[in-house]
Amino acid sequence: MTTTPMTAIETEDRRQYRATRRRDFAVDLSMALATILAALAIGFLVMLATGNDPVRAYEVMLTGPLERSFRVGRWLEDATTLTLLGLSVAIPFRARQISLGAESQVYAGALAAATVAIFVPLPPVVAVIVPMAAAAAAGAGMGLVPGAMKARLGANEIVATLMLNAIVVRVYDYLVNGPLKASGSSAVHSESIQQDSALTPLSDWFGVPLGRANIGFGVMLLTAAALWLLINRTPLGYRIRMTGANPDFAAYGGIRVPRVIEWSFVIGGAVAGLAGAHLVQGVYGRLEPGLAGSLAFEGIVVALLARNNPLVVVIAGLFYSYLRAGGDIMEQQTDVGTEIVVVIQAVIVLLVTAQALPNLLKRRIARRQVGVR
Amino acid sequence: MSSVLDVVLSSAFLAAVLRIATPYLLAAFGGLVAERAGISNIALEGQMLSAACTGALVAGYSGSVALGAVSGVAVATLLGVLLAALRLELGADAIIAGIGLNLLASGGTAYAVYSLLDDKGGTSGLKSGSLPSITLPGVENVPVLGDALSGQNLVTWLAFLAAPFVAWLFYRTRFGFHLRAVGEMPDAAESVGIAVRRVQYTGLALSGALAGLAGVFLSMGYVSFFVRDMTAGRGFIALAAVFLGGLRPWGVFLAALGFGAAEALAVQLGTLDVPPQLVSTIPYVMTLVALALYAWRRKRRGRAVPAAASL
Amino acid sequence: DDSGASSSGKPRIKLVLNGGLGDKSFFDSAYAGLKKAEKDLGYDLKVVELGSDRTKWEPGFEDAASADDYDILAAGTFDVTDYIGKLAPEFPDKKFWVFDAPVDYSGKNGACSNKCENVYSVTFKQNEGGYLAGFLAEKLVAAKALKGAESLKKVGVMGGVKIPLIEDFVVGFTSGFQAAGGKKSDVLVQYVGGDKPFGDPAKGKEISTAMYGQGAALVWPVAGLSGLGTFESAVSAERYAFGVDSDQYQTLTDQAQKNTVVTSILKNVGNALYKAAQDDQKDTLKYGTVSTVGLAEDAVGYVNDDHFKELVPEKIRTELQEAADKVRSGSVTVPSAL
Amino acid sequence: MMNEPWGKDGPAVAARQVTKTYANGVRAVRSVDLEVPPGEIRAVVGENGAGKSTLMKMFYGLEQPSAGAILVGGRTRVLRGPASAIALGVGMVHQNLMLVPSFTVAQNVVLGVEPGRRGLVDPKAAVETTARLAEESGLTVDPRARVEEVSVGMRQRTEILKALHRKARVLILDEPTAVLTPQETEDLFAAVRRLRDGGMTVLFISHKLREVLEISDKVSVMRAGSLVGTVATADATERSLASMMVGRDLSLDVERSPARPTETTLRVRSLGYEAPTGQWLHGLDFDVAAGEIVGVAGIEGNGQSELAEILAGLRRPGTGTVHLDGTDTAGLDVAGHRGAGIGYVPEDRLYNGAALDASIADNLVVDRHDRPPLARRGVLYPGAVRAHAEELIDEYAIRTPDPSVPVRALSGGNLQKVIVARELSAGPRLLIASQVTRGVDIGAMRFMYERLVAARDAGAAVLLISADLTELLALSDRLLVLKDGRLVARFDDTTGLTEKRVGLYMLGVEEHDRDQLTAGLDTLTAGPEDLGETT
Ligand SMILES: Nc1ncnc2c1ncn2[C@@H]1O[C@H](COP(=O)(O)OP(=O)(O)OP(=O)(O)O)[C@@H](O)[C@H]1O
Ligand SMILES: Nc1ncnc2c1ncn2[C@@H]1O[C@H](COP(=O)(O)OP(=O)(O)OP(=O)(O)O)[C@@H](O)[C@H]1O
Ligand SMILES: [Mg+2]
Ligand SMILES: [Mg+2]
Repeated sequence: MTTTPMTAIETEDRRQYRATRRRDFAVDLSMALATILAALAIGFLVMLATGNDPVRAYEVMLTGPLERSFRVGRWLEDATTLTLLGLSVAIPFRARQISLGAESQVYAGALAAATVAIFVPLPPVVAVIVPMAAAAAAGAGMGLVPGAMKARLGANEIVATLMLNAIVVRVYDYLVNGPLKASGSSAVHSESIQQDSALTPLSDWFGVPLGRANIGFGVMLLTAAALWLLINRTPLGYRIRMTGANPDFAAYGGIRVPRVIEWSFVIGGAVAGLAGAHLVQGVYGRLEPGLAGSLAFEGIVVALLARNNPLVVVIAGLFYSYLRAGGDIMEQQTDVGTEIVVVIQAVIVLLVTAQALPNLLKRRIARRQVGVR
Repeated sequence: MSSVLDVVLSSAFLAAVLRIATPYLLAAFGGLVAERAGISNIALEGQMLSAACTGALVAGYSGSVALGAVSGVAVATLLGVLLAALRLELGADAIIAGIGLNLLASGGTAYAVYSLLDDKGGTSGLKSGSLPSITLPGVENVPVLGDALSGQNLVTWLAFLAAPFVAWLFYRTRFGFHLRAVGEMPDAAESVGIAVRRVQYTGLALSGALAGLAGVFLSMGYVSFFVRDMTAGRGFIALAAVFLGGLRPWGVFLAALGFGAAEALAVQLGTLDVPPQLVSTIPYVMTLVALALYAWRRKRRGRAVPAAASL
Repeated sequence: DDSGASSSGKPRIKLVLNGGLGDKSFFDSAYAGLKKAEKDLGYDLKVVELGSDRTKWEPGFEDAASADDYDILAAGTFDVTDYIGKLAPEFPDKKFWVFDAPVDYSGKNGACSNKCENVYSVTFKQNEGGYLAGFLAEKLVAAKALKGAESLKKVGVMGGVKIPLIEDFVVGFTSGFQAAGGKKSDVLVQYVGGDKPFGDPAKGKEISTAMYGQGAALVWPVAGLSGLGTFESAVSAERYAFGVDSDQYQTLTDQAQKNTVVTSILKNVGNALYKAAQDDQKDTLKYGTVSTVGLAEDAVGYVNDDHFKELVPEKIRTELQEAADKVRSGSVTVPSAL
Repeated sequence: MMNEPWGKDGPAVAARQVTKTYANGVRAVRSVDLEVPPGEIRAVVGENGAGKSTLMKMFYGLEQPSAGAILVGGRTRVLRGPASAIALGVGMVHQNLMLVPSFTVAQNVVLGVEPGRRGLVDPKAAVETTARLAEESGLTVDPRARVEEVSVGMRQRTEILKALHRKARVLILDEPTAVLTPQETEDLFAAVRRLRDGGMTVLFISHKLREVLEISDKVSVMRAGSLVGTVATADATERSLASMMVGRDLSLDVERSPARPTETTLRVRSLGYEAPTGQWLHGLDFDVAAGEIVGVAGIEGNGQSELAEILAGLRRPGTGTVHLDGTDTAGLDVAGHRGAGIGYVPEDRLYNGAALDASIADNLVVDRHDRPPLARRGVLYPGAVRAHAEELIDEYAIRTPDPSVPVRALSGGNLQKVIVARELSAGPRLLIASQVTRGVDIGAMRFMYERLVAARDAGAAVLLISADLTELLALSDRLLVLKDGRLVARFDDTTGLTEKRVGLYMLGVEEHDRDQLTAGLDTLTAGPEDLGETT
C-alpha cells in the first residue's frame, strides 16, 4: 500500500475538525468578553461592599476615557508605551525566554534618545529618526546582555533581567539627578529635547486637543504589524517559534538556538527602547525620574493576555490602558478611593486569563454533539 | 579599604546580614516550594505585604503579638491557595494571576489600613509590638558570631531553620517527593495516582505561609508597624534568589544570604562620598557577575544539556 | 458629569497630589492645613491622589484642572510646576496654589503664558530648619549632653533620595553643624534610595543602625515613612534622633521611641496653606508671586516642648534660640541646595 | 486500597458502548464493546490512531468516556483519575513513558507508594525493592541511576517495573516491547505469564504481531475507533490479523532487491567520543556506500545513540574523522551537516524529533524553512509551508484532519511518519535512521521499509540503527554490531544470518578480529589530508 484513498471517516474527521476550530474561535472570543464582564461584576460587588456607588463609578470608568478629546489622547499615549513594552516581552516569550527586562531596556532607550535629541543638532525629520534609532539600539544592547548570558552561558534570564532592571534604574536615576540634570533647575529632570526631535502631536493632525498623544501611536501600530510579520512570515520568526516550542527539536533541525535566543532578546530590547524614545520624544520632551512608571511591568500582563501574538498585544494594550485611564478618572470624579480602584483593576487582571469558562463551554458543546449523533 | 574589611568582619555587620537576609530567605523558600510544585509564585510580594499588614493590625487590635503573627501567616497562606485555585480551577496564567494578587494586596492593605485607622500611610499610629528576640544561652560567648547571633528576632532563627527544613521536606518526605514529581512531570505523577492538585494546593499554601512569615517579620520584627507597600520589591529579589540558587534549597539559601550580605555592604558603604544610587547597585551588579561566573563555570565543566534546554 | 458646583456657595479647594496621603510629611501636612481651613474658614475640600506612577501625573492634572468642581487647585513639589504653569493660563478663572516649589513666573518655555497671575506659590526654607538641627546636634555632642552617648562626636542625616529638595535639608544641617563648631566630616549622610525611598522603614532602620554603629550620637531622618525605622533603631542603640516635618514626639506611639526624639524640625506646609486660605478670603493673597517662608515667618521651626527641655541643657537651648534669631534677622544666611 | 469490592464474577474490565471525543473534535473511540475476563492475556491490535491507547486510558481513568460505561471488577465505575483506577487494582504501562527525569529509577518505581514510615521515604528500601523486582522479572535496571541519564530501554523497563510493583489485578501494557531487546521481551513475557497464572488480567498492545501471537490468549482488533472483532489467538495468524486491522489483505513481506552499492558516501575513521553521561565510543572505523543499507545492531545503550548523534552533528566527536562524500564534517554545525546531505530520524521522537505543540506543517519544515520554495528573500510563505505539508501528508498517509493540527494530537505511529516524511523528503545522501519503526503499525512499518529501500535504490547511504533484530535482518545489506562503544562484528552479507548468531556478538560472547572489521577500508587512520589535525 502506498497512498490510501481518503476514507469516509477521514472526510468526516476533517469536516468536524474544521467546524470545531471555527467554533473554538467564536467561543474564545465571546468568552474573553464574558470573563471581562465577570471581572467587572466582581468589581461591582467590591464597590458595593465598600460603600460606593458602583453604577456611577462604572459609568465614569467605562465612558470617562472617551468623554473629552484630551482623555482619548491620554489613553492613546498610554497605550502606545504599554503596547510597545508588551510587544517587547512578547518576542522573547515566543522563544520561551522569560525576559522581565523591559524596564532596563526602556530606560536605556530613553537615555539614548534623550542624549541624542538634546545634544546632537540634526536637520528636521532626521532629528526625529536618529534618536529613535539610538533608543532602539540602546534597548537592543540592553537586551543582548541577558540574551547572550542565557544563550552562551545558560545563565537564568529571569535573574539576569531582574538584576539588570535594578541596576539600570539606579544608574538612570543617578544620571538624571547628576550629569544630565538641567542646570539651574531645582526640579529633577534633564534639559528639554530640541524642537525638531519631538514626535508630532496628534493634536496637530486632528485639530482637537489630544494631550500628549503623538505619532508614536502610529509607530507602535507599525511595529506590531512588523513583529507579526516577523513571527509568522520570516525564517527568523519560524526559528523563534520552534525554539519556543521545543529547543531540542530546533537544535536537531539545524537551528542555531543560542543565536535565536539572542535575537529574540535583541529584538524585544529594541522595541522596548522605542518605547523609551516615545516617552522622551513624544510624552515628556525630556528625561524625568521614573518616567516609565509601572508600564514595563504591566507590559508583561499585556503580552501574556495576548498570548504573545503581536496583533493581539495591540488590542490588549488598548484594553488595559483604557482600564488604567478609566480607573484614574473614576478616582477623580467619584468617591471611590485609589485603593479600591487598584483592587478592581487587580480583580480584572486576576480573572482575565481564566480559561475555565471557555473550556467548560467548549466541552459542553462537544458533548452535546456526541449526544446528537 | 581596610576600614571596609573591618566593617565586613564586625559582628554588627554579620548581625545586619542576618536581619536583612531574613525576609529574602523566607520569601525565597516560599518561591522555591511553589516553583518546584510547578506553579510560579510571582505573588510573593503581595503575600508578604498582606501578612505584614494583617499581622500589625491584628496584633494592634488584639494586643497579642502571637495572634497577629499567626493571622498574618494565615492570610498569606490563603493567598497562596487562591493563586493555586486561580491556576488550577480557572486555568488562569500563573504569572498574570500573581501580578493580579500583588495589585490586590497593595490596594487591599491600603484600603484596610485606611478604613480602620483613617491613615493612608500605615499602622504606625497603632501600637502593635514585635515578635520576641531570642538569645540562646551561651551563644554570646562565641567570638564575633556570638554578638551577631544574640538578640536576633525569632523569625530570623526560623528563616535559617527554613533551609534544612525545606531540604528535608524535598528529599526525605513523601510529600516532598510528590511535590517535586508533580512540578517536574505532572502527567507522571498523575499516572501513579498522586493527587496532583492537592499536592499543588498544599505546596502553594506552604509557599504562601513562608512568604507570610517574611512579611510578618517586616512589620513585627524588623520594625513594629506596617507601612503601605513596605515590602519595597523584596519579593522580586527573593524570586531572583530562587533561580539564582538553581531551584535547590541550599543554593537558594546561599543566594538569599548573598543578597543580604551585598545589601548590608551597600548600607555600610552608603556614607562614602559616592553617588548613593551607584552604591545601591552593588548587590545587583554582584549578583549579575556571580550569575555569569557560575554559569560559565558550569558550562566549562561540560554539561550535556544545551544552553537552551535549561529554561 | 463633574460640575458638582458647590451648593453651599463655599469656595472649593481641590488638593491634587502627585503621590498619596499618608506620607507623614508635606502632603499630610498640606492636607491637615487645608482640612483646618475647611473647618474654620468655610471651604470645601476635595483630595485627588494621582499616585507615584509618573505617567499619570500630567493627564491627572489636566483632568483635575479641566473639571468644574473647584475654585482653587492646590498642588505641591517641583514636579508639578510645569503642569500648573501650562494649565493656569488655560483656566484663568480658577486659582492655583503651588506649595514647596514656585512656578516659573517669567513665562519661559511656553509655560505661564499669562505670567501665572492666577497662581500663588509658596516655598520653604527647609535649609534654615536643617541649620538649626545641625547647630543643635553639634552643641549637644560637644557638650556631651546626650546621656549614654557622651563619647560620640558624630551625627547622621538620612535622606530619602538625593534630590535638591532633600539636599537642601542636608546642606542646611551641615552648615549649622559647622557654625556650632563641628567638623563636616563628623556629619554622616546617607540616602535610603531603592524602590520605595520614602516608604521602606525596614531599610531606614538598617541604615540608621549602621550610622549609630559608625558612632553617630543622633540621626536625623529626612525620609518620610522610612524615617520611622530610625526611631526604632535609636531605641535599640540607646541613642537619639530628631523628628522632621511634624512633631514626631506626638505622632509616635511607643514611649521608648518618643524618648529618643530630642526635637522635631518642623516645615509647616499646612500652616502656610491655612494662611493662604485666610489671605484669600481677605483678598490679600498675592497671586502672581512666590512667597518664600522660613524661620522668620514661623513656617520652619523646631519643637520646644517639655521633653526637649528635659533633654537639652538650658545653655544650649539659649544658644539655639540665638542662632534662630540670627537667621530670622538675616544676619546669618544659610546656604541652599536649590 | 485495593480492597474495593470486586464483583464475584463477570469481566475483569469491560467497556460498554464507549465513545470518546477529544476536545478538539477528534473521535478516537466509537461505541466500543469490549470484555476481558479475569486471568486472560488480551492483546489489542490496530493501526496507528485506531484508538487503542485512548481506550486503555479510559480503563485507567486518564481519560473519561464521552458516552458509555467503563466496568472494572464487574461493576460500572466512574474513574475520575488514575487514583481511582489504581484503587481498583488497575495498573498501566504507558506508551509515552511517564517518568520523572530527575528522579532515580528506584524513586520512579516506588513513586506514589514509597516505602517508609510516618510520611518519610526510606531510600534504601526503595532501591532494594527495585533491585529485587528487577531480578524477579528479568528486567535489568540500575536503581540508583537518574532516569534522564539512562537509555530509553532502561526507561521502558523502569516503567514496567513501576506497574509490576503495584501488584495490579489488571495490568495494561501499551506497547511495552517497542524498545526491548528480544531477550528482555522473553523475560517480560515470562513474568507476564506468571502473573496471569496468578489470576491477573493483562491487556497487551503491540504492533509486533509475532509477539501478540506468542503471548496472548485472545486478540481484539480495532480499526478507526471501532472494535472490529475478537479472535482466539490460536485461530489467528499474522496475516489474518493484519487484514482485519486494515480491512483488506495485506502482504507482510518486504521485497528487497540486492543492493547495488557505488562509491563510499560515509567514511568514519578512528572515531572516539567521551560522553559526559552515557556510553563512550572507541576507535570506530567503517564505511557506508551509496546504495546500501548498513544495519547497526547492539543492545540498547552500547553507543548507538552517541554514534547517531555524532554523525548527525548534534555532538562533536572527540577524536577521529567523519567524511561525507569526501568532505570533512568537522567544524560543521547541525545545519552544516544537514546542508551536506545528512538526514536523521532520531531515536526519541518526543525529545527532539518534533515540537509537539507546533503544527504538523511547521514540524515538516524545520530543516528547510529558510529555502525556496518555502522562503524567498527572507520571507516565509505559509501557503507554501501548508502545501508542502499537504503533499507529504498525502504521500506518507499521515492520518490527520488538517496540516494545522498540532503533532501532539497525533497517534504515535503518525507522529513517526511525520518525522520520516521530513527526513526522507529532504533527499539525504546519508540517512541515519534510529528506531524508525518504533511504535508504528504494520502497514506503516511496511511502508517505511519500502521507503528506506527506495531511498537506498535512489542512491542514498542508509545507516539503520534498531533494537529490533528482525527488522535489521530484513532490511540490512550489511550489518555492524556495537558492544560497549566498540565495533565487535561486521557482516558483509546478511543472507542466512540468524538472530541468534548476531545475538552472540551483541552479548559479547563472540567477536570479529580487527582484520575482518577493517577489511577493505582505504586508510585506517584519518584521511591523509587530516593526519596533521588529529595528532
Ligand atoms: N490528547 C488528544 N487530543 C486530541 N486527539 C487525540 C489525543 N490523543 C489522541 N488523539 C487522537 O485520537 C486518535 C486515537 O489515538 P490513540 O493514541 O488512541 O491511537 P493508538 O491506537 O494508540 O495509535 P498508536 O498505535 O499509534 O499508538 C488519533 O487520531 C489521535 O490523533
Ligand atoms: N539556522 C539558523 N539558526 C539560528 N540562527 C540563524 C540561522 N540561520 C541564520 N541565522 C541567523 O539569524 C539571523 C537572521 O537570519 P537571516 O538574516 O539569515 O534571515 P533571513 O535572511 O530572513 O533568512 P534566510 O536567509 O535564512 O532566508 C542572522 O543573524 C542569521 O545569522
Ligand atoms: Mg497508542
Ligand atoms: Mg539568510
